[in-house]
Order: sequence, then C-alpha cells, then structure tokens
Amino acid sequence: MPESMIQSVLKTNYGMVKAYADHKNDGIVQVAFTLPVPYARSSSKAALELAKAMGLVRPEVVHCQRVTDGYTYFIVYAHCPHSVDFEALQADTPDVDFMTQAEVEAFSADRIGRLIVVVGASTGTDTHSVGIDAMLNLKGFDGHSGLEAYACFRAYNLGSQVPNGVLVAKAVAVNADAILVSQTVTQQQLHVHNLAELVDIVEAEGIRKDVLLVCGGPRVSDELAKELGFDVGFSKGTYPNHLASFIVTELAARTVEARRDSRLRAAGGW
Amino acid sequence: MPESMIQSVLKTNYGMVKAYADHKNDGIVQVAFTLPVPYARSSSKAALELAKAMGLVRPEVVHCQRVTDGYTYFIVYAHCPHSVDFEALQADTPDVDFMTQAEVEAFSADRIGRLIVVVGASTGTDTHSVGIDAMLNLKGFDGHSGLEAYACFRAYNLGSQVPNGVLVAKAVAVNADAILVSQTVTQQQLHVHNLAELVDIVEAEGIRKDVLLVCGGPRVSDELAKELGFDVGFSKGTYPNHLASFIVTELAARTVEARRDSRLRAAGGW
Amino acid sequence: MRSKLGLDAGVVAEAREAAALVARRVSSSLSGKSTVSVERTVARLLGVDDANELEVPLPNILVDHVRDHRGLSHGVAYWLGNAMIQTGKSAPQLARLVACNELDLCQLDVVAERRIREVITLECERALENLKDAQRKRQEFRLSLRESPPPLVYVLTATGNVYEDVTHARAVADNGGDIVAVIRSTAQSLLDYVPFGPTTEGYGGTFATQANFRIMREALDEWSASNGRYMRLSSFCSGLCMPEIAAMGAIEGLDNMVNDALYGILYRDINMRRTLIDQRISRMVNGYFDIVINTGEDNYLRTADAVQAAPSVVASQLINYYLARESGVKDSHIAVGNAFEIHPTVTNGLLIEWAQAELTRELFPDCPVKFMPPTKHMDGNGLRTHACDTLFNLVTIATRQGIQTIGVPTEGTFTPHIHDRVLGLECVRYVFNSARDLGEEIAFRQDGFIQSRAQQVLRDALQLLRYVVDVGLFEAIEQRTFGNISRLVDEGRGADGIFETSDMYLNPFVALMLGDTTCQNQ
Amino acid sequence: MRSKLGLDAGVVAEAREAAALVARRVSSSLSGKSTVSVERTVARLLGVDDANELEVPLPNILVDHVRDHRGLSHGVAYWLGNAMIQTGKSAPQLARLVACNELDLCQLDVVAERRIREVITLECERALENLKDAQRKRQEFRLSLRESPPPLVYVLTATGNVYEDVTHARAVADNGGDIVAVIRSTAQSLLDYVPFGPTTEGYGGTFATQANFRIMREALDEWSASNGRYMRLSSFCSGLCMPEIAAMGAIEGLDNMVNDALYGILYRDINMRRTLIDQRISRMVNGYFDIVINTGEDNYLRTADAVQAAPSVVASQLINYYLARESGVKDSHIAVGNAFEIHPTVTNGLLIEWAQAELTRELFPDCPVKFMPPTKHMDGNGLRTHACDTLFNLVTIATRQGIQTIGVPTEGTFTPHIHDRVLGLECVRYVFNSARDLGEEIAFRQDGFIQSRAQQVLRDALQLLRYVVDVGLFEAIEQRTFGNISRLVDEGRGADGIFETSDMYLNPFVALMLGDTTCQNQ
Ligand code: B12
Ligand code: B12
Ligand SMILES: Cc1ncc(COP(=O)(O)O)c(C=O)c1O
Ligand SMILES: Cc1ncc(COP(=O)(O)O)c(C=O)c1O
Repeated sequence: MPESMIQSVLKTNYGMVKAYADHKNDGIVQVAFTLPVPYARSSSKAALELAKAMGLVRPEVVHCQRVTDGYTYFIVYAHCPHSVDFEALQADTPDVDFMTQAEVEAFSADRIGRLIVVVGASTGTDTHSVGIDAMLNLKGFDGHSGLEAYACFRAYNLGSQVPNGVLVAKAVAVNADAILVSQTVTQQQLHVHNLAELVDIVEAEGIRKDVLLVCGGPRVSDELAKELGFDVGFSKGTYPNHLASFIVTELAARTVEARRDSRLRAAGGW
Repeated sequence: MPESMIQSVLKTNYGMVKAYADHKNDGIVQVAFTLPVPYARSSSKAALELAKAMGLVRPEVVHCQRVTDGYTYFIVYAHCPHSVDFEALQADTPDVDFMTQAEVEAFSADRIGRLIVVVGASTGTDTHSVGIDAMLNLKGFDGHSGLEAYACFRAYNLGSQVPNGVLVAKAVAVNADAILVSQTVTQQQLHVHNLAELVDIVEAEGIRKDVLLVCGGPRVSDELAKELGFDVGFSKGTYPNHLASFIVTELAARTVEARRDSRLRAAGGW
Repeated sequence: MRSKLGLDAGVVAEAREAAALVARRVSSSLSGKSTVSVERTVARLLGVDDANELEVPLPNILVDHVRDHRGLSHGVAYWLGNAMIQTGKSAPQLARLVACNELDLCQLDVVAERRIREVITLECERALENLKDAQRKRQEFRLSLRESPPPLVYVLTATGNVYEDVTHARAVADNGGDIVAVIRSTAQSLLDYVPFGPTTEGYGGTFATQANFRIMREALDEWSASNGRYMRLSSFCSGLCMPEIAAMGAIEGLDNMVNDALYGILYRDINMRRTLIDQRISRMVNGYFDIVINTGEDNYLRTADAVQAAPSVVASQLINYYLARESGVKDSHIAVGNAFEIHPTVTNGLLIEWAQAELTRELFPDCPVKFMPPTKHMDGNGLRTHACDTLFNLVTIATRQGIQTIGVPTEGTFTPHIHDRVLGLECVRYVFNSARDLGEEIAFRQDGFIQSRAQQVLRDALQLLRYVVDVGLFEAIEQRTFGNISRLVDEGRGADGIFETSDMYLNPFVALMLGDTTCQNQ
Repeated sequence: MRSKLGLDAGVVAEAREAAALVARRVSSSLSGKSTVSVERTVARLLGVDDANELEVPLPNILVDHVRDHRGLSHGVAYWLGNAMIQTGKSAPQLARLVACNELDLCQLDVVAERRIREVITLECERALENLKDAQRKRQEFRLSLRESPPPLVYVLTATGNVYEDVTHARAVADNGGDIVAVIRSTAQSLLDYVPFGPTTEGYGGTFATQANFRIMREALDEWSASNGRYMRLSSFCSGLCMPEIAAMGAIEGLDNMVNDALYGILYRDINMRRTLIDQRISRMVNGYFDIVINTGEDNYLRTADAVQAAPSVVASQLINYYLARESGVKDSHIAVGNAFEIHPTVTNGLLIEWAQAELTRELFPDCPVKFMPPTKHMDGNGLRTHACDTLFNLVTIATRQGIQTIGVPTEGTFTPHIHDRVLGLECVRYVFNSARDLGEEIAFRQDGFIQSRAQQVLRDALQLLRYVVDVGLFEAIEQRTFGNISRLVDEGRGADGIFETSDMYLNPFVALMLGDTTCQNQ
C-alpha cells in the first residue's frame, strides 16, 4: 500500500521533466558565475537579472564574493520553470550495446575477414597522449587492453603533437580503415579548430569516403564530432572495446552496403 | 602604456554586462541540478536540453552522477548570451550610508527627541533566535551592540517561537514605533507564509500606518520584504546600527511628513 | 588503549563522580512526579494508537479523559487495569470506547489495588514481550546482513513529505549512509500530541508520526534486504512528546534516537521539570529496546562560541551520560554528542577540534560517541563548507568516532537538496578510506598544543561540574551554563502537563524495564 | 630537526652519491657541445632583443646567420666580439645590421682570439653587472615589503591573453597568492624561437614573450607597492628555448621558473642531448640571478601510477637537484617537485601522500620543496576535487613545504575560470591557518605505516639510482624509468640545433656565472 502510494505520488512524467531538489517538479537549479561588476549592493541585483534573463523564477543570491576590483562571483538558486521531453530524447538515443574484445574478434573474423588498419594520434599542438594510448596500446585502460591486443587490428599510434597532415599521410601510406584522433586541450576552442583542420585535410586528400573518422577526448562529445564531420566521437568513460565495436560494426555495414552498391551498379541500378 | 592598454582592452561596458570566466564577454556560467531521470546516455541530453531552454548556448555536461534509481545529478557549463544593464541597476540601488551608534543617538536626540520603542521576535514555529538577539540584545553581533545598548531605544525582545498575534499584541500594549520580526526557516516558503500572516494581523489591528514593519533573516531580501508589505528587509551581514539607522531616519521623515500633513489638513489642503 | 592526550585519571574520575551526583539528584528531585506524555506513553505501549475523526490521537483522549476526571495521580495504568478487569477489554478497545464517549474509565467500580497491579503488570509484561520479540527478529535480520564498521554515517532527510523522504533515504543508502534520520517539522516539538497518519506537508522537516516511521522503516528494510546491508532508522525523542516518540520508535523498530536531556529546555523553551521527567522515561524505553540514543551538545556550539564553550560540552556530556545510565541505558547505546563548530578562521582551529574529539572519545571509551558537522559558520559558499566538512571527516575517522552526522555543502543555506546529501556522502567515503588508519599512525607531542588543550578543557569541565553540584542543575541552567542560554525553573512550556503521583500511582513499565536492563547490564 | 620518518642516514648518503655521479656524467658527456638556443641566450644577455617585420626575433636571425656561414662552432660571442672590435658597435646594433642584411658578421676581418675574448668578456661582465643591479633593486623592493611565510602559494593563470592574465593575477594577489605563473600556450614549447611582443591569443596558456613578462611584472609590482606585500612572478624555462627564457626572466625580473632537466624530453619529445645542454645553461642563468627553479616530478605521477612511481620521483628529484647544483644553483633556490596524485580511492592514500611529502622535505632540508595538487584523477565534480585539494593543503602545511601550487575545483575540466582560483585560494588559507602547527604536534608511530612506506620508497629509489648509474641516464630514460615514458637518445625534436664547439668557442657567460655563484656558495 504505502509502496504503491509512493509510486504514484512520485512518479515522474517523462514527457515533462523538471529539475528536482526535494519536491516533485520543484524545478530548483543552482547557477554560478562571475560578473565584471564591483562587489556592492547593486551587484547582486545584476546577478538576479541575469538569472531572470534565463527564464528563472524567484532567483536568490545565496553567496557573493569579491574576486578582485570590478569582479564579483555569485551563486544563485532559482526555480526553473522549463521542462524537457525526456521520452522523445530516450527514443532518439538508443543505449548502445558494446561487444567485448572476444566478441569483436569473432565478429570481425566472421564479417570482415582481414586485418583492420587504424592510425591514431593526438594531433596539433596537443601533447596529451594518455587518451590515445589508452585506446591503442597493449596496456590499454583500466584493465581493458587497447586495439594492439586485438587479433583483428593492426594499430599505428603516432603519439602526440603530431601535425594533422602527418597523421593523414600515414593513413594514406598504410591504407588505413580508420583515422583516430585525440584532443584534450579545449581552451579557446583549440580542439574545434584542430579537428576541423583534420577533416579539411582528409577531404582535400579525397579519402573521406574511404576511412572512418573517429575522434575522442574528455570534452569531445558525439554531437560535436558529428557536427565537425567525423563519423563518431568518444568521451570520458570510453574503453577500447567501445571503439573496436564501433569500427567493426561500421566497417561490416559499409561492406554490405558497398556490395549492394556494386551489385546495383552491375545491374545498372544507378 | 600597457596599463592604459589593459584598461581599454578590458573595460566593461556597464550597459551590457555578461558573465566572465577568462575572456571579456565570454558569458560562461555553471548550472547544476538533479533531474528525475535514470543515469544513462540519454540523460545527459536531457540536461543539455534544459540548459538550452534557459537560452544557454553550447552547453556541456562536465559531470553527471547517479543519485539513486531514476535520479541523476548534472553539472553543466555553457555560454550565456544574456546580458544585464548594470548602469540602470546602479542608478536604482543607491548604496546606503549607515550611521554609527553615536550618530544614530545624536540624530535621534536632534530629530526625534523621545524614546523609540521597538518590539522584536522570531515568530511562528521558528526557534532561531540568534538573528533577533543580534539586533536587540546588549551583546549584539560581531562586536556591534544591539539596540538595547542605544540611549534612544527601548527594546523588547520576546525571543523565538512567538505567535505573530502575541508579538502584535505586545506592540500595541507598549505603543511600539517598530515591530521587528526574524525568520530563518524558509523550507517550503515557511517564512513567506508566516510573514504574510504577520502583515495580515497588523492590518487587522488597524495599526499598519502607526508602526514600522521590519523583517530580517538570512534568506529575507529587501525585495521580498517589500513585496510582502513590510517597510524594509535585512539579510545576512546586517549590523544593529544598520537597523537603527533605518528606524531613526524613517521615523524622522515620517514626523516631518506628518507635520506637513497636519499643516496641510489644518490649511484645508486635503 | 593508552591515553593519547595524557589525561589525568584522577581528574577524569572526579568529573565522573560529580556528574553522577548531579544526575542522581535530578532523579530524586523528580521522583513522585509524572507527566501527561509519560501517561500517554503507557497507553501507547499498551497498544493504544489511532486518532478520532478530528485527528486527536487516542492516547491524548484517554489521558485527558482521566485528567478531566481528576484520576491522573493514580496513573493511566491504574484506570486501564481496573477497566480491563471490569470489562474484559484490551487497552485499545477501552480507549476507543472512551473516545466515543461510551465509557467513563473513572466511573467504573474499582477493584483492589493489588488486583489491578497484578493484572496491568501482566499486560505490560506481555506488551513488552511482544515488542521485544519484534526487536529480536529485527536484530536477526540486521545480523544476517552486512553493516559498516564505525563511524556509522548518519544522514538527515527533511523534505516535509514522507514519500519524498523515502526517495532521499534511498539516495542516502545508495551512497553509503548507514543511518537515516527524518528531521521533524518546525512545529512538532511544541505540540502536546503526536500527529497521526502519513504526512506530506512539513516545514524544515517531516512530522514524526507512527505511520511515517512505518513507511520509512519499510522502505529501508526493503533496501537493506535487496542490497545486503542493514540501514538504520533514527528520529528525535524530544519536545513535549519525548517519551511517546520513544514508544513509537520501539513499536516501529527504530534503531537510533536523538534524545538529549536538556535540548527541549534550552532550545524549545520547554519547562525544565517536564523535560527532565519525560527524558527519564523516554530513555528507559530506548534503553530497554536497545535503541541507541544521541545527546545534543552540538547545539551549545551553535549559540555559544565553540572554543570557549568546550568545557560546558564535556560537563553536559557527562551529565547526559549519567542521566541515561539512571534510565538503564547501556554504555554501548549512549552516543554522547560533540560538533566541529570552531570558526574556520581560528588559527590552529583544527588542532583544537582534534583535541576535543579525542577527549570525547577517551572519556567515553565504551560509547559510540557522535560527531556532528560544522553548521554555524557555514554560509552560501558550498565549496567553503565542503572544505570544512573534509577536515571534519578527517577528525572523525582519526579519532574513531562511533557515529558521524555528515556535513553537506548547502549546510549554511537550506535543508539540503537530494544531491547535496550524495556529495556530502562522497566526501565522507573519500576521507574515511583515504585516512583510514591515520589515528593509529600518529601520536601527539607530549604536553604540546593538543594535549594541553584537552587537559585544560577537562580541568575546566571539572570546575563547571563542581559548580553544578553546588548550585544544582536548575540554577546552573538559569545561569547560562549551557549554550549561553538561560531558562527559569518555573517557566517554559508544558509545565501544566506535570502532576504529582499518589500512593496508588501505577506504571509497571518502569520497574519492568529497569529491572530487565539492570540484569542485562550485569 | 630529527627525522620524523626514521630514515637511514646511510641510505640517504648513498642515494645522494649515486645521483651526484649521474649528474656529473651527464655534464661531462655533453661538454664540447652547444645549441642554437644557448647561442641565442648569449645574444639576449648581450642585449639583443626585438624582431624583424616578419616577427622573426633578432637573436634567431643572428644565430641563424652565423650558422648559415658555418661560424657557429666558434660561438656567437666570438663573432660579436670580433664585430664589436671591427665596428665599434654594440651587440643589439650589430644584430639589427645583420637583420637588414647590412652586415655579414662572418665576413669581417678577424682579430686575434685573445683580443676578442678580452673584449667580449668585458661586454658580458658589464651586461651581467647591469642585470645584477636591477636584480638588487628588485630585492630591495621585495625586502621593503611583507612576504608570506612558506609555503609560498603558487597560482597559474592561463587565459591566452596577457591582459586578461593581469586581471586573473590581480584576483590571485587579492586572495592571498604569492607567486603568479603565466602558463604557456600549447604551441610554444616546440617553437625554436621565442615569440615577440604582447600577445592576446593563446591556447591553454599565454605565450611567454618578453613583452608579456614585462606587462605582468609591472602589474604585479604595482599591486605589491600598493598592497605592501611582494608578489612573485614565475614562468617556464622549458621547451626548445629553455635558456633564452631564463635570460628573458633575468632581464624582466622574474623570481621563479619551472625548470626541469627532463620534462622536455619526456613530455615534449625534445631530443635528450638538446634538452640536457639547454637546461644546464638555463639553470646557470637562473642560479646566477637568484631565480628559484622548480623541478617537475609531478608530471611522472600523471602518466604513471603515483603509488608505484614514488621511488622514481625520489630518484629524479635527486638527479634534478644535482644537475642544478652542477649549474651553480644554491639549495635555497632549488624547489624539487612532488605531487598529491594518488587515486582518491586508495585505502590509506593520505598516509602514503604524507609519507612521500615528508620524505621530500627531509631529503632536501635546505630546499624550498614544491608540492603540486591532484589533477590526474580529478573530474568534472568540483566538490570532489575540492575535497582532495583540502587534504592536499593539509599535507602541504603539515610537512612544511616551501612552495605549493594550489588546486582548483575545475582542475579536471578546463583551464580555471577567475573565481576557481579565488575559491582554491580560499581553501588554502583556511587549511594553512586552521592546521598551522599540526606538523609540529604529531609524530608518526615508529615503524608504522608511514615510516615504513617512506623507508621503502627511499630504498627503492636507491635501487633505481644504482641502475641509472649502471646504464646511464640516456638508457634509463629509454627504459621508461621516468613517467612510464620511453624516449630514444637520437630521436626527438631539436637535435639539429646541437653543434660541436671548436677550440675557439667562446661563451664568457658560463665562466662568469659559475665563478661568481661558486664564490657565493662558499
Ligand atoms: C596528464 C595531463 C597532462 C600531461 C600529459 C602527458 C601525456 N603524455 O599525455 C602533461 C603534464 C604533459 C600535461 C601538460 C599540459 N596540460 Co594537461 N593534463 C593532464 C591531466 C592531469 C590528465 C589527462 C589524462 O591523461 N587523462 C586520462 C585519460 C585516459 O583520459 P582522456 O584523455 O579523457 O581519455 C579518455 C577519453 O576521453 C577517451 N579518449 C581520449 N582520446 C580519445 C581518442 C579516441 C580516438 C577515442 C575513441 C577515445 C578517446 O578515451 C579515454 C579513456 O576513456 C588533465 C587533468 C584531468 N584530470 O583531466 C590535465 C589537462 C587536460 N591539461 C590541461 C592543460 C591546459 C595542459 C597544458 C596545455 C598546460 C600548459 N599550458 O602547459 C599542458 C600541455 C601542453 C600541450 N601542448 O598540450 C588542461 C586542459 C584544459 C582544457 N580543457 O583546455 C587540463 C584539463 C588540466 C587543467 N584543468 O588545467 N597535462
Ligand atoms: C543556530 C542554528 C540552530 C539552533 C538555533 C538556536 C537559537 N536559539 O537560535 C538550533 C540548533 C536550535 C537549530 C534548530 C533548527 N534548525 Co537551525 N540552524 C542554525 C544555524 C547553524 C545558524 C543560524 C544562526 O544562528 N546564524 C547566525 C545569525 C546571526 O545569522 P542570521 O540569523 O542570518 O541573522 C543575521 C541576519 O540574517 C539579520 N537578521 C536576522 N534576523 C533579523 C531580524 C531583523 C529585524 C533584522 C533587522 C535583521 C535580522 O541580522 C543578523 C546579523 O547579521 C543555521 C545554519 C547556518 N549556518 O545558517 C541552521 C539552519 C538555519 N537551521 C535550519 C533548520 C532546518 C533547523 C530546524 C528546523 C531543523 C529541525 N527540523 O529540527 C531546527 C529548528 C526547529 C524550529 N522550530 O525552528 C536550516 C534552515 C533551512 C531553511 N532555509 O529552511 C539551517 C540553514 C541549517 C540547514 N542547512 O539545514 N538551528
Ligand atoms: C538534541 C536534539 N534534539 C532534538 C532535535 C530536533 O527536534 P525538535 O523537533 O524537537 O526540534 C535536535 C535538532 O537538531 C537536537 O539537536
Ligand atoms: C616541469 C615543467 N616544465 C614545463 C611545463 C610547461 O611548459 P611547456 O610550455 O614547455 O609545456 C610544465 C607544465 O606543467 C612542467 O611541469
């Protein structure tokens, strides 16, 4: 009885999800920022105005602190009347099942039947190599071996601070199936500039259709990756088998498509 | 030279103030909240959508954490395109100069010339008395004596958990110039309900015009106080002399006004 | 274990004796008195529950009825015993009849007092035995599961809505909390009755009702069973219904109760005698049912300065402890309180806290001492609060506290949001694990800052206890000894609920519970 | 001070000897070699600055010119000395003439080598004396103001725009920071020239240019003067222009430089020999001008596991230390590095950190050892990071570190926002003050966890040092001894900038600087 009552009292309507603090749909959010205004009474009003501009209701400054002359930091709590259609998002974002290393190897033997060549690097001026090493090197990450350890892959890891052009040249030279790039420094959108440059070079080389273009890094989301012209993006929490699953599934799908295409072409279907 | 250059590069346009992280007008804000959604890939999208609903641009989930089944906590950073007209706010919010205890006493002797009676309490079910004690008791707060220590005040402190009716009755009994109420517990808007009740009682007693109605507490802002029908509200960082300054200035102004009114009335000016 | 603080055993012994004397004198000064809430407790333990259509609880109707008929000095047990003999009905049935005005307890013929005593004592014994049975089953359930090693992690929930509290409690359990305490709504303490039924509205907390206890207990038991770790439930034996809450806790299988002898006096302005009589019975119930009690010295540090008030904390801990012992509570079930409340800007404040926490630990070697987080000086800056909580967690683990109430980043702002508890718990887990054996690793410099501070606080506490012995506890409270708050013996709420007992007064539970625990103790 | 860790003095001595031997062998293996950046440093110290209209810095134009004329093996000082004699012009004037193709240095008639040596040595002496003068004035300025007691609080700024960095630096100063370090843009380390002029665009940091140094120096001096407390300025002597940055720092009055012997090799893939030659000269300059250098063992803990890599940190600290001593840097100016990088979930991780920090402190009693914050395991959860920073701050103050880089709540996310530094500093102030004398108050249990850990790490470090002595530093690096990274002696960037010196090679600065500091040292 109480259990069912709890259920009904607290059941969330996924069509209209609001923030939660301690009462269903209370919509409470915390917002924090610095404003370039002096630390004074009028400043808190500026913070409240900014919160209101975000559509927040009953904002309250719970903390404000002098940063230096002309700069003040604020913490604001407020009710956020906005809601989100979570049902729609769930439908859009199927939760993917990744294969284990063994499964990837079996799948590849079955569906691809040859060594898959991948070339990876942390490119541009970025010296962070731990992410790409985690994906490619034997040692891998958190107990999960990198692609080097997979029977089905031949992996080249060029390391870090690699010019995009060098990475692409290597990919061409070894006839890579996939180019893997890692980006860690994001300040002033460095990663965006650098990833865009890589896509440009790949396209200029005329090999865009022939390779999978994969990027990853702590602040690289799948959305961003796709926006920039990559096939996929991987962020925090990625294990090598996630990457491997993607590559083999995608290559298999492309092979099928390519076969169908050539069959179609042969049949004069274009 | 560099100094003047710095000035010009970084000078803030107070007509259009945006949030600041490390570049003028970068508009970066942090938003944090829990959503009643499970901890899964699609959930981060819900957080991003909520941020977008606030008008935020390029939101990024930097942290998400399972709270319990069906609840997930998010920290989002984003660019906030909104700006605030700080110039207008500055004009609206003159920064007040408070008198010291001695100044209050001199001002009162000069302009009021009688003992000012104040009655205060933490009312309703609220047992927090430290705030009202800080305002009224000899010991005061942070080295600033409370109103009891002022030559010009006669202060009654009824303590905490005092029903609003009892406070008002006492005010009537001693013919108080000001009623002071403290409120600390704000959960579920308890303070709002309780303060509104006090105003109702005061109005029902027909004494609203005869007393200054003052409230205070850590989450009581001047805006809220006025909205609820108080003359003023005091929050964190209040010292007794702030309260005292307000009371004597306001009483003096009212005396002047009352005299003018009665002169006007005498002259048939109404 | 050797004293890390180089405490003088003589001073310790003397302080203990003084506190024990204070407690004994309080007890004897209150003998021959009972209160309406004690009588309602008797009714509750005999199974009286429920409320009438106006939501007045039957225990109140019953006791008010007896009082209105000037029968209260005999005790409600006396009248119930007699009525059982006369009508053959049970206590709940009798209460219901009284509630519908179908029975006047005090107008029934009265049998011989010995007869009444026999019958009602048997009823009380049976009632206790039933509850003990349930308690034993719970203990088996607990022992069949994992439990965390101390410090047990104590977390509040306070949404105002018991169903939301359940959600918060699940989050607490999922994130490593060991004890969930549903904090009470602001209004409850001064109500001279316990509200009835599940409640979904409360300010600053949720009403402690028996239904709410049950809802939370079920939710925690369900979690415990499916996660293999036992979650404890706590509430507050305080306010005008102190002993009734203890009875409700026993009935609903609570494991822990905040239960201070003086809190109601100082912080709720409840009459001294009323509180001291009530606490005696509430602690008897808690002691008998092996519910761990927690004292509230933390509160003093919120209205007085923590550096200066340290001796009063120790004095109060000892008095609270001996008052609990007077009620038959075992050492293993008395969690004396202390808090990390020194202003963050005090130089070497951490050392002072460490000294005090270790002092509490050493003075009560067999008690699960309870340590409470910084709150007074916390503000809207959550990171600052979190930094203070981190050092608080460090001192907790390094001084082997038995129970720790966690700090949360929004401590200075509002009753925490669901993720605040999760983030607070995360910090606790981090520090407890990262500094697990720190306490054993370090020794304090002989006669250094920490040792000297602890020794000084102990000496000053002894001074204070001598003073309390001299003037008596009532006068000491009047003189602002605790929390810098003064209360007068004849003032405060609830004094009208005290009454003198007659020679015929009956409350068999006292003898049954004390007798029993005394045996267990030996 | 007695060892808190019970270290074996024999093991300490043996480890020191081994490291000293490694350092000596590195030095001798590189004698007879110089690099383009060393030559540009000579030019800079002689006053060559500025850039041409293509923004190529004159020191580069000058050195490339000599190299193109195959004159580099004599050293740029040789050609400048000769040209001065021939033309009567100063080094900056000569450089400018070369830059406009109006002068071919290597085509001038050449006077007797002795004559050149005399003239150029005098010039170098004069240059050093001028800089020393400025340095003495700065020292007077500093001594006329307050300074914080150690640990000095070191804070990065990294906006990419030097003017924004100034704003951040003011926030740092206002909130109690002692040292401001402007972190460099990602691209800079691999540039074989130092960019010119004030810069307002950079990624992950701001370019270290002489103009940027000056802008920040002026801003900090202004703050210092008006607030009565001296703010120190730091940058990074690293990358392909290591020694030039040292010269620029000396010219612009920097107080501190991150200056590790191996960082460029391991983390920027710069050629080993190139880095080791460059570090030698850069440290000479820093040592001569009393600029405190900081080594970077923290980095190893970011690419290797902190618990396992502990011995390599100690081995590297000792090697770094002796390499600095080889360049004439005094103990008081060598801040050997260490970091708080153990995973937050390691049981007793805090004890291991404490042992290591105390070990560093005891191994380098006269050095201002530098402690760096957790970063590797930090994530987007700012409160979690802040909790780790709080314990980090505690260990810092308890182990009497000389310099502490602060942690900030967004360490795991991005280059911190302005308030992140303020919040990080607030935590530092809190903990340093609240735990001020904790270190003196506590002793570690004899042969307990902490002592055993420190002793074990020291023994393992000695093992490692013996191995490095056996195989040589180059081979040890190849074998992943440091940071779990392997580099090959003939690979890496900048190898083409190394050259063999001839018998006529002139660089009077080396003798002048070493001679001088050697005297000071005695
Ligand atoms: C280690 C480290 C370093 C090391 C790098 C050593 C090395 N060889 O990699 C050193 C000490 C050299 C270093 C230097 C600097 N660093 Co650094 N560094 C870090 C640190 C501590 C950890 C990063 C890391 O290794 N994470 C562990 C790996 C496993 O995680 P990951 O990279 O996210 O990878 C995972 C996923 O993202 C994904 N993934 C990543 N890449 C790829 C690629 C593909 C194809 C796929 C499928 C998946 C994938 O899978 C991985 C496993 O799950 C972070 C702080 C932090 N806690 O994150 C700062 C940090 C990244 N560094 C930072 C900065 C600014 C720098 C410097 C630029 C500072 C400076 N100006 O000097 C310099 C680098 C200069 C340069 N040119 O780049 C900033 C970046 C800020 C930003 N967002 O822009 C951080 C966040 C610290 C901070 N708050 O300031 N750093
Ligand atoms: C001390 C304290 C207590 C003490 C109170 C003792 C006493 N006699 O006052 C005790 C321990 C009893 C207590 C109990 C409870 N507390 Co309490 N308590 C606090 C604490 C630690 C400090 C408050 C304080 O004294 N501040 C110092 C004073 C000087 O500051 P102040 O009140 O803001 O006053 C200043 C200004 O606001 C202003 N001001 C205030 N009043 C007035 C009036 C006038 C006229 C003017 C001009 C100015 C003014 O001037 C003052 C000086 O600058 C806060 C946490 C915190 N750090 O704030 C929690 C806190 C206020 N308590 C809280 C709660 C929930 C409770 C309980 C309800 C919990 C419970 N359910 O049991 C109970 C109270 C039950 C009840 N019926 O009210 C919450 C409130 C949450 C919320 N926003 O709703 C807080 C924030 C803690 C938390 N995070 O949970 N508490
Ligand atoms: C010792 C003690 N008892 C009781 C309570 C709360 O109970 P009440 O609802 O009676 O205020 C508290 C609150 O923190 C407490 O510290
Ligand atoms: C020892 C050391 N040197 C240099 C640097 C940064 O300099 P660069 O710009 O050469 O990467 C760092 C960065 O943290 C460092 O740790």
